[in-house]
Amino acid sequence: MVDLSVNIGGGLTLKNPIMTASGTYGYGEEFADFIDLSRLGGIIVKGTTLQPRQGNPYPRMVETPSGMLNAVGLQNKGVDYFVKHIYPRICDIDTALVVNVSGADVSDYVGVCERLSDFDKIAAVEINISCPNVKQGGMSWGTTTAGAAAVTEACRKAWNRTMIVKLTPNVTDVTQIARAAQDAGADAVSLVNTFLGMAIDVERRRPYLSTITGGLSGAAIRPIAVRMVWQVAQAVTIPVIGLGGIMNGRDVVEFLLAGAKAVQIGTANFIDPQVTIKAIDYLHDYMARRSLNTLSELTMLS
Amino acid sequence: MVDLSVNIGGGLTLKNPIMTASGTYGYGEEFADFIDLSRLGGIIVKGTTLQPRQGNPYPRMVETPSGMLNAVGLQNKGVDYFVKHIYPRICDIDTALVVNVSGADVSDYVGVCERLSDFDKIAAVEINISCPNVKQGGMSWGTTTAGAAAVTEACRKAWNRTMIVKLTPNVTDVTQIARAAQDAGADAVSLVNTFLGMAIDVERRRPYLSTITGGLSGAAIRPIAVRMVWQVAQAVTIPVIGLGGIMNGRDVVEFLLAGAKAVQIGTANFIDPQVTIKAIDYLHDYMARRSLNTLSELTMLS
Amino acid sequence: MKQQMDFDVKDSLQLGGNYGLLKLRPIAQEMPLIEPGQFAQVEVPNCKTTYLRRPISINYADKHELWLLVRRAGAGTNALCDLRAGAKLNLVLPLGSGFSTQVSGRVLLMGGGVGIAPLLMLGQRLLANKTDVTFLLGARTANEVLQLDLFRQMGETHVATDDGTLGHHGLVTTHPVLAEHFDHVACCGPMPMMRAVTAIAKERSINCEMSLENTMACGVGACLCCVEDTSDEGNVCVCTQGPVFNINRLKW
Amino acid sequence: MKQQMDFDVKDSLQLGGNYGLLKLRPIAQEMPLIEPGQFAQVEVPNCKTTYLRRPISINYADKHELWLLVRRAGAGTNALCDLRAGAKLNLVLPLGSGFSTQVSGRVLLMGGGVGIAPLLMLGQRLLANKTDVTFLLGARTANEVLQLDLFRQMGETHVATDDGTLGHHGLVTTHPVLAEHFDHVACCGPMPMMRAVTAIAKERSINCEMSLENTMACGVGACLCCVEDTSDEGNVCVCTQGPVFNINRLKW
Repeated sequence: MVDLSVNIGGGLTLKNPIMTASGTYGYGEEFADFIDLSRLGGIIVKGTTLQPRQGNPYPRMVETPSGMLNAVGLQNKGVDYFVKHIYPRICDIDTALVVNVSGADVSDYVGVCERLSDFDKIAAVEINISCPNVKQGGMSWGTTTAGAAAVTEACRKAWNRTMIVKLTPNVTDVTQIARAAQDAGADAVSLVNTFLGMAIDVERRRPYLSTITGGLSGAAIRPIAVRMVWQVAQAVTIPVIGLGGIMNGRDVVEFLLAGAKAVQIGTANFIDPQVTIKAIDYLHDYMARRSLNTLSELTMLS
Repeated sequence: MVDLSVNIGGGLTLKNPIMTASGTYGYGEEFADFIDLSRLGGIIVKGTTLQPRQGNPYPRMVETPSGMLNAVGLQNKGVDYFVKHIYPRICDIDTALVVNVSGADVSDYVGVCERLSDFDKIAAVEINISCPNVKQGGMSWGTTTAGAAAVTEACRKAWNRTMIVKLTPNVTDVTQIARAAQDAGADAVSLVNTFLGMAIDVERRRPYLSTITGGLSGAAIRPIAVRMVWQVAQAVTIPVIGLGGIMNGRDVVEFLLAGAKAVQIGTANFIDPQVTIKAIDYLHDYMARRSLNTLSELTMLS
Repeated sequence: MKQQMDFDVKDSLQLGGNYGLLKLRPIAQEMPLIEPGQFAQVEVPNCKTTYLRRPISINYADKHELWLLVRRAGAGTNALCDLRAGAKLNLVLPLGSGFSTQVSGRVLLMGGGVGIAPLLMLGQRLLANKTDVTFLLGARTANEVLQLDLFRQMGETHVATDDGTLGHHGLVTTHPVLAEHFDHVACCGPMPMMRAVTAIAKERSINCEMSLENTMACGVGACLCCVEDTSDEGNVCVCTQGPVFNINRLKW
Repeated sequence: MKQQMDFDVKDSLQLGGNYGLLKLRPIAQEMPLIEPGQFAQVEVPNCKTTYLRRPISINYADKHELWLLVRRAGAGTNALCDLRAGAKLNLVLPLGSGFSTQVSGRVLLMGGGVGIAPLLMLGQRLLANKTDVTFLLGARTANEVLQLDLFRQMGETHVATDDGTLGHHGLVTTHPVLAEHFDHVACCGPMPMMRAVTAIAKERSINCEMSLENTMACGVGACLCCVEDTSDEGNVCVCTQGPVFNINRLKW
């Protein structure tokens, strides 16, 4: 009997550790034709801000070796539109609904959390202090312990359900930022968001992206993400949610062995819209073959 | 008439901007069967320390998506062996001979520089404050401005030819480290060294590397390396030498457009031992097709 | 309904030096209904340097087969063109919203280079809807005027080549037939051509639809990478609200 | 001299379910002289998930062709086994230092699984040097005893299979022929087998060489990734000082 359920903090239990990463899965609906969304451990909807945002100009994406750079810049219709028009459509999907929250200054983050708190079927918020594609806020909060603590502490007062803080890998020591988030009241941390990167079109002698730099995601970054998850899992006591370049079930197991309690699959959904379900099935078989009954038994051997 | 020569600081002019990266090209000799070494802009020999080092236990390498992790750990026979037995064999290759210098504490770095200074055909040293695979020293020097400045300043006193300082990308703001190296007397900075990463064998439930973590190199990291080179090129006045995931001539041009004066090709030599020559030819043709006569004309268009 | 499907490469033809035509047969699943102008996200199974799928316009589809007309534009599309009969190919389809198929008056379908791909299916559908169509096909040179025979079978077909080796000598947008009256134009081609056609259509207030090919990642409206700035809604996904847009939504 | 060479895949055979034999013909360059036990760094042209070359022991080589015997051990080797006649393959070769070919007394060549690959060439060379050889080949099961006919043609050949479907029932290291006297043993196979053989050889002070297959990146002694800890020099590159080592250098 394999039990894949896992508690990711703040009393939230997922039916399995596979979630979808914010900004790569829309609101879940976009993938309803391909998979049974209720099989997912959770869906983290795209970054939501207090006011509507048009995001950055096109072009926003360029393919790189085993990865891609994006510069979407948090395009979304704002939290009011979300709760009025999108939430009603997706709130009954039988999975943990998590809203990724972004903003320029602290009051923006708090405002979104307050607005969301009336809606019971939102299981958790993921506080995004790591978006590399906005001029104000975003990643700038996540690169210092003070910034991470300030946003986390303020959101904690405005949100009493599970609060995940999403960390940026673009730092010297991610464990310090993770500890700051934990000490400021985070129930869990998720990492890694994208790496700040750049690619240049040598024929046109111009950057590919309208914003010059963008966020690198995809299999390319997985070894760095696994290392950071492994470091943070030893540095904090709250659950760690791992992401960064997961392409299949094997990669999910790699992150769980590194110390993650749950994972998020992002870019891989673009390549295989059914990757999440295949990963859940792989994890179940992997556990069963080894007679592992719960995820707490899935640890490194020494 | 395309002139590919370039000055990389301290009065050192390379015949072209293509060098080989330390730790990936041995002492050059290993590739003599494949290419005419005298066509290279420069050869940066493997990390040399004051005392001989056995490096880390096997296994030291694992392949990752579009990249590889290594944990060699500066295995080398020490500077005395180098100057006695290796230098005489390679000192007459008609290319810029650069020795990569590593150590645990400052006196080690200084000692190596002093020992090398008697050997005229060493055109430059590359001070490695960014090796992720040694317990003492290495990267720990390159993650703080104070550490970078301390090593650079001390080596500057012991070495009066061109001194390149090799930077680690595992920092929040690489431009601060670059400025610290510049202010402490570096003639040039080279970046990026490898990213600290990790990979786990899910069948054996153990890390692949004996050291658990290792340095990630290869095409996977190129977008992050290009971004850092672009940032540093705007932050310092000394020449920037770009490296990280260069696989071909197109990638060389990408780094030069990002602001690098020269480049280093590393991991790609494992995949195509003739990649350096092909890249030099590509660069020459690229310039000729566009009627660019000197590298100073090879800039981004606006 | 969108789905992920495996296909056999039944036939692989090299066209005009720079193009490939892949004729695919579904292996297990039934072919979904496909609208003219829709596209597929095509996995590139045989290329080391690509990571994402490639969005390819659907050239032809019926219950039993599906055609992809591919231009060799880079490593990924080269690899697709190099696929041989017997290879397997995974597609996500059908994606996007296509061309209007209920149109009245005199209709011109205008394609440049590989942009003629969706017009084959569109022409067939319009004829089935008893709508007469005129085709105007442009290319750099004669042997790059793709599938000309198939278009001629469907109706009046005009050709323009940049080098004058076939039909009108010059850009397709300078072809004399454009001086005639049309009530509706459907167009797909290189950006300069589409912008020029948009200008002509706006000036003569002709109802006109363009098929865009913005750089895409997901193809299903999730990542928001392929956006086009529209006059009514601002940035919208080309992969879901497009690839076909009425020019009155475009800020060109 | 080491070189980078392009080859045509002349023939591609699937052996024993889990192995492939690629018969290659050089396209332009002349085949270099290859010593038994040397290897090639093989590019994997048709696999999206591999990045580095794969070091593959050379099974056979003459002026006109080169054989690679490949075990399906992962994505890269699977892709190599899946290559079909007509494909192109780029190799860097010859690499490493091989087995001793001037040996005297009674000689045993011992291989396990795909480890028999270099023993084919070694046997041929020893016979050419008028040295009689005995072969002992191990595998999990009968149809994985590779190239058995070719070995039998060269000399006395013993077989052991884990499941007893051919020859001695049990590990190759438990085969009765090992009780006989041998002056020299050349061995290649899985690590447990090589360690067991090393123990036997050391105990009976038989001169013995092992072919290692440490994980490699460059294959030319530049990156120092594939090191083996030796009793005389400490960490040395398996790709240059090996892959063949006399057991008196190994710390097993």
